[in-house]
Amino acid sequence: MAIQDALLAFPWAVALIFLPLAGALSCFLFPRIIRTLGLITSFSIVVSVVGLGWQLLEQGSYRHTIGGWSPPLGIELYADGLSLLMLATTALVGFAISIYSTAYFKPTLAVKFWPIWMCLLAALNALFLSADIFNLYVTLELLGLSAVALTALTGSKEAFSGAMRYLLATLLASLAYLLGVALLYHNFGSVDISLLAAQIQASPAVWAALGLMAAGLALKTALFPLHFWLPPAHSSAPAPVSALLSALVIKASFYIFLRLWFTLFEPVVDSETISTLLGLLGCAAILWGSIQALRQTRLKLLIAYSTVAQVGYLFLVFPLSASMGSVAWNAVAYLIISHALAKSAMFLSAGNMISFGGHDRIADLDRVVQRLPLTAAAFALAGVSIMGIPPSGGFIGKWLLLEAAVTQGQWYLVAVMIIGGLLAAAYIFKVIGYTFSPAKVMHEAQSVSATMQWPALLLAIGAILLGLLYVPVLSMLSISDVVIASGVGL
Amino acid sequence: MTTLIQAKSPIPNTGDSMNRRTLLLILLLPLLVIFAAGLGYAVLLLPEQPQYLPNLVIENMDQSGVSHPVTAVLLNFRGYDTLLELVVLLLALLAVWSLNIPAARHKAAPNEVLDTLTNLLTPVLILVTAYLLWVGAHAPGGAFQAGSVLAASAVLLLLGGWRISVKLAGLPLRIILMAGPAVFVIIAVVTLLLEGQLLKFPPAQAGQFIVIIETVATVSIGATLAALFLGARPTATSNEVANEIDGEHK
Amino acid sequence: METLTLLNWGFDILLGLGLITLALWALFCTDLFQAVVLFIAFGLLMALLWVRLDAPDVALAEAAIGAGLTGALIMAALARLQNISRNDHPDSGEKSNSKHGRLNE
Amino acid sequence: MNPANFYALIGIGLFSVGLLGLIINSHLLKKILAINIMGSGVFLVLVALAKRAENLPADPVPHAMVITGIVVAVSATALALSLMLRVASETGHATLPDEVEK
Amino acid sequence: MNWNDWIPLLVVITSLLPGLIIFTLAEDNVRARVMLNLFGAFAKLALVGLMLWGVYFGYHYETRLPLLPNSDLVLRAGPLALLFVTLSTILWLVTTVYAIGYLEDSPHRSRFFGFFSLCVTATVGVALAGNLITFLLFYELLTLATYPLIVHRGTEEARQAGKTYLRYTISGGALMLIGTVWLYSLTGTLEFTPKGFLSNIGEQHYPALIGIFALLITGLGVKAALVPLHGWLPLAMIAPAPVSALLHAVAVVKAGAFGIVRVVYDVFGVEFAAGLGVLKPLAWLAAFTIIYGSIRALFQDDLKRRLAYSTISQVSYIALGVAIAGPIATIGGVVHLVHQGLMKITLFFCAGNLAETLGIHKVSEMNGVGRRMPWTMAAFTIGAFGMIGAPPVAGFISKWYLGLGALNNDQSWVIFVLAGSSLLNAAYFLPILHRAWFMPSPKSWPHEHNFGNKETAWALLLPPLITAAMALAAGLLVTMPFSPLEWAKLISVREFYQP
Repeated sequence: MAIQDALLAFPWAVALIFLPLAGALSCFLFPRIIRTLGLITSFSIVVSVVGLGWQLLEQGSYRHTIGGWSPPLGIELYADGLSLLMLATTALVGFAISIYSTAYFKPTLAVKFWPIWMCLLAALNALFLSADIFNLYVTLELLGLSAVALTALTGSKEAFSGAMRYLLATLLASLAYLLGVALLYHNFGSVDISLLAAQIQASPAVWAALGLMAAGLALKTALFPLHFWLPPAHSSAPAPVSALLSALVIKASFYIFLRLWFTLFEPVVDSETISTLLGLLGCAAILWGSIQALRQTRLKLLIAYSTVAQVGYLFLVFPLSASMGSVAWNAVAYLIISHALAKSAMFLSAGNMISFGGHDRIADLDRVVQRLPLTAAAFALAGVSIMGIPPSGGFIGKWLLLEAAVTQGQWYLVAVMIIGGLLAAAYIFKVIGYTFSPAKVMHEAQSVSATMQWPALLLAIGAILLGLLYVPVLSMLSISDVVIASGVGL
Repeated sequence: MTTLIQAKSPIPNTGDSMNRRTLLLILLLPLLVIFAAGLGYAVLLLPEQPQYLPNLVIENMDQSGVSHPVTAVLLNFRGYDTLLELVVLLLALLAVWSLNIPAARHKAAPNEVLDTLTNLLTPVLILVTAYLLWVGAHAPGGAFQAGSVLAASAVLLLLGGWRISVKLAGLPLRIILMAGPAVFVIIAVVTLLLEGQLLKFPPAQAGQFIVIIETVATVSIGATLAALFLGARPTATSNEVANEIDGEHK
Repeated sequence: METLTLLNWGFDILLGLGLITLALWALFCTDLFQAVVLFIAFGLLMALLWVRLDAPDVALAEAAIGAGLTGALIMAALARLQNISRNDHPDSGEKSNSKHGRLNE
Repeated sequence: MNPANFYALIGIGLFSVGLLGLIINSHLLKKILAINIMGSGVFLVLVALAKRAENLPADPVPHAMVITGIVVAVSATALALSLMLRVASETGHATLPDEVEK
Repeated sequence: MNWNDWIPLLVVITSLLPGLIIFTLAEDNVRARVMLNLFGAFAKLALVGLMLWGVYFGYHYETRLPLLPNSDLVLRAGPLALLFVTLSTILWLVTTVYAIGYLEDSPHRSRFFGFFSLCVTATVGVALAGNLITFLLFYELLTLATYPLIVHRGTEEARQAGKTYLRYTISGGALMLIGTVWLYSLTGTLEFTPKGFLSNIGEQHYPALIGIFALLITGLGVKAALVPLHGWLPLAMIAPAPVSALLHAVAVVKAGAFGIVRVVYDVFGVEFAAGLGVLKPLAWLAAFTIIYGSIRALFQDDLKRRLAYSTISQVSYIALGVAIAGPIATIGGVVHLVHQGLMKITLFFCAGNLAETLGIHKVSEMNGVGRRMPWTMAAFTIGAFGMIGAPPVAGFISKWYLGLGALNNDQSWVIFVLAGSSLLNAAYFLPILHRAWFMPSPKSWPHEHNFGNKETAWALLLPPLITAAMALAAGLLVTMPFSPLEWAKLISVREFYQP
């Protein structure tokens, strides 16, 4: 029992931030054993998330006042169901990507990849655990810079200009966000989310802050029409990087969006119009992204545009949260996780196909997928979740969204979701279709190691199994100490 | 915002760009004016400045271990931000190095002015660094300012053609660069173990803790900024660069 | 007293408008080198402004990092940029076209 | 209308000017300068408003934030500049692919 | 939760697990594959037999797992479910044997049998589904599992067929999804219940309910190949014979028809549906499909295409029986689920044999084939007569009950439909039989394999004989307990029209 208490008392949240930091520094210091260090770190992160989860289930949401200075003077770490969910996703996907990367990167690239990747992990965890809007800004910058650096690793000119575009976009977004922070701070004299939430009421400054922060975060999340930077960056990055960009990085900024919207600005934004606007943008994203994905001839671009479309689904939560908060809420949480798993699986399998066939022209993929059954299976299963076909996490998310939409009689949302699903099916099967056509003999084929094939497959299977794990996931999500008007637990 | 997309949407622009710029300008200016006006309005209507937090800072100064409020906020009250910030700096260096910028090839021509300037300035700058670092505890100054001055002197040396010796380019340099964040992290963990809370300095020793952090950080910051200025990663041997580069274009 | 405040205001307005003009000038002049120089001047003026706003720490940081190091970085980058464009690949045009091709697929 | 508010407005002005420059200019160096100017604008808003209350010492917290911000800005700038150099050396011109300026 | 409650799940797993394992098997590992398949099939058969017995004596088998908030994944073995499960289990066993013979040393067999098992898993799941969401789940799984089978040959033609199939079925699935969600938002439950669960819904929702009915029936009609949603079926003929056999007799088409039965009886409740006035249109649609399919079949020279159109027509008997809305007609429709399965699979087996043994694909090539392959053609003949509805083959029973039911509900126009379709069936089957038995056989067959002294391989010959015998038995031994008819009566009494 003593051990158990000790474990329950252990500050897992802190570990989640400082393990990757230590990992990054040690990777930088000892390049010889860099892979081992990286793997150990990302595994230890998984362990700590389990610890944190247990802690939260036992004791409810968790706070850690840094330096013993409670807000507004100091910074506070805060973990509840939502952050736990994000952290868990990060840990799992991150671990899979780490395993994949051990095989993917040549030594000369590994030396560069691992320290930055560890920084990115630290940034993500710190972001999901932060309850302080200025601290969030710092984590956002850390996240953005490391993401850009990883994007450029490919060394192709597409990668460089993609990364450059990404960098400019993300810096602009951060500055907009920071300006919002400045306004909020000078209005209420605090940067702690819960303190701000306690005293916020509508005022020009608050509206301006809301606008700036929303715009900045939407730009980072690549919400249509602010998605222009995403396809070049995500498609030109190395496969594992594309995976983590699409699966985790854009989710981070969306997570902040969600937090601010439903805790900080809750009393301000319950007006119909803005949420409807976000909903419409989401719809546009779904349609535009899917159609673009359908038009692509390169696999990675197809997947990148599919991300643009999937981001659209996330933003449907805002018009739907009006009366059915909880349902829409669970829906968006579910979509975040299942998309993270599925999309990373897709990018990883795309990476396998490229490193096997040396290209990602969809039309010539048949030769490739025939030789990589595991990879093909991974792609197909991930596709099932992206299409939202049962049983899969994507289906449950979509089902919940549909339920909310139908109950509120928002039929245009229903229509868009269904059409988006059909389009998704179209562009997924555009790829899958080649799996069955008889493969001709394959030149310049390079074998793909199991360490690169299994992570993809396991992630995809995870996305499918998620469709049967509704109860545990939601019991996780419901951990919270604030319950706000729309019945959303936070 | 939409105009931003037009400026960036991946459609190759065929028309001459001057034309496009003027068009954009016309499209953009009114929007921007409205934007700025709205923000200005919001700023002007801000309520009285809340004094709660500043007073809180003043009250807790004696606990903070330093007598200069900004330093107190930077390294004690909001030390966590500063820790992450140091990581950002290091990360930037990692990122720049990962890009394989070809080393600047201007072999410094013997230039008396620059050399004498360097010889005169370097010691002075290092003195200034030390002063800034020391003064930071109770007056304006501190690790970042000191670090950047240190970096400035290093930059002067670099301009003078000085390069870090091959022996030091490897592990020693890396240690110097990572020392700042590393010490910060270590102290964070130590305080976590001692006080049960991250970066919670016992008021008695807070001063020492901060001094340690600032001193190490200064060196690291100086080194990092200088390295950023140099751009290319100083590597032990040249062929290492070579195979790194062909590693890039795999 | 009156005159003092007036003087202050004059100074403030001068400083503020000076910043704006420098910014505009730096961003919309055609010559890159000129732009960089103007930007550094802008940084120094910012440092001055920080002093005016009782933020000596920020002033120091700005002078040392904001103006000084950023300036140096940009200068160095500009120099290298001109190196690149001086011994530019002849086929750069073709390259860029091919890139368009790929980016827009 | 006290100096603090006035400078805050200047800050917003700088932010807008920077935004304009970021969008209009296609040369990456200009874009980077623009980002930096926007940053200065934001910092100015932060610090200026910290001195809103007459005859009271300025609020130190925003100062600390701005110092953090400045360091972050220089890091980002360094990265941006090196990326620009790589783009230039790969493509022959320091602009983004869709806004080539010969 | 005693272990009875796990049997339905076990029934699903007995084909799911072998399927998943088979994927991992090496291509040439024939023995293990066959063992797995047969083991799974027999295990399933045993379990189903057990449940038949239990349900007959009023036991209750239900597996319930959490899936969504307040709608679980429910597998329930009611009489109706069991009818379909039994059919698919038996026919799966037979088809597996047939497929093993049919696909000897052709490529990608692991993949084929893997998806084959998944396909049956989905079918059994559809049959056992205890609520609409579970039904939807397996219905979509069925779509995904059959696609690889249809495109198995990998030719461009197959790819196109697969594409069309997906266009139809995925859109259908989407419509069903909307309908289901809509229904859920109205009622808060999706549990299949005898006589439906909508009777207590307020008047103001009736328009919505009609819309839902339309959505669901359209979604199901795609797989049930109701005109005009039948476009994919003839193309899907490209698939290997065992696949088309399974597709037509058990899996896809039947899943659709079965779904229609479910929706009408267990979601809306037949009286309620009749009250809504949605059954009449369904009946007309079914009738039209029956006639249309038969007419199109007349003009097909390709044997499998002719059979395909015949399927389109025959399956609509089920919808028709349901739509007539009366105990007797229901018996007719439900029992036809089994009878059509038995007869149609026989016909497809035979068509497959002709193609494999003699390379015959067209009706016009079948002259005198009866003398070359007497057993196969005997089976074919039985099937054909069944389709026509000639006693004593099973088909007669279904049509008889449909007619009676129609008369009982004074919808005499149905009689004409039945008569007309019977004539048409005769018109497109009898010529085949005539060619096969009475025309002189040509010098050489298009593409003949030699199987020594027997007319073809045992694995190919036995299945059609067995199924033909079953079809005959189902017609002759109608009064035996556990005969399809008796069971259908049991269903009609227990589930839909209990006094």
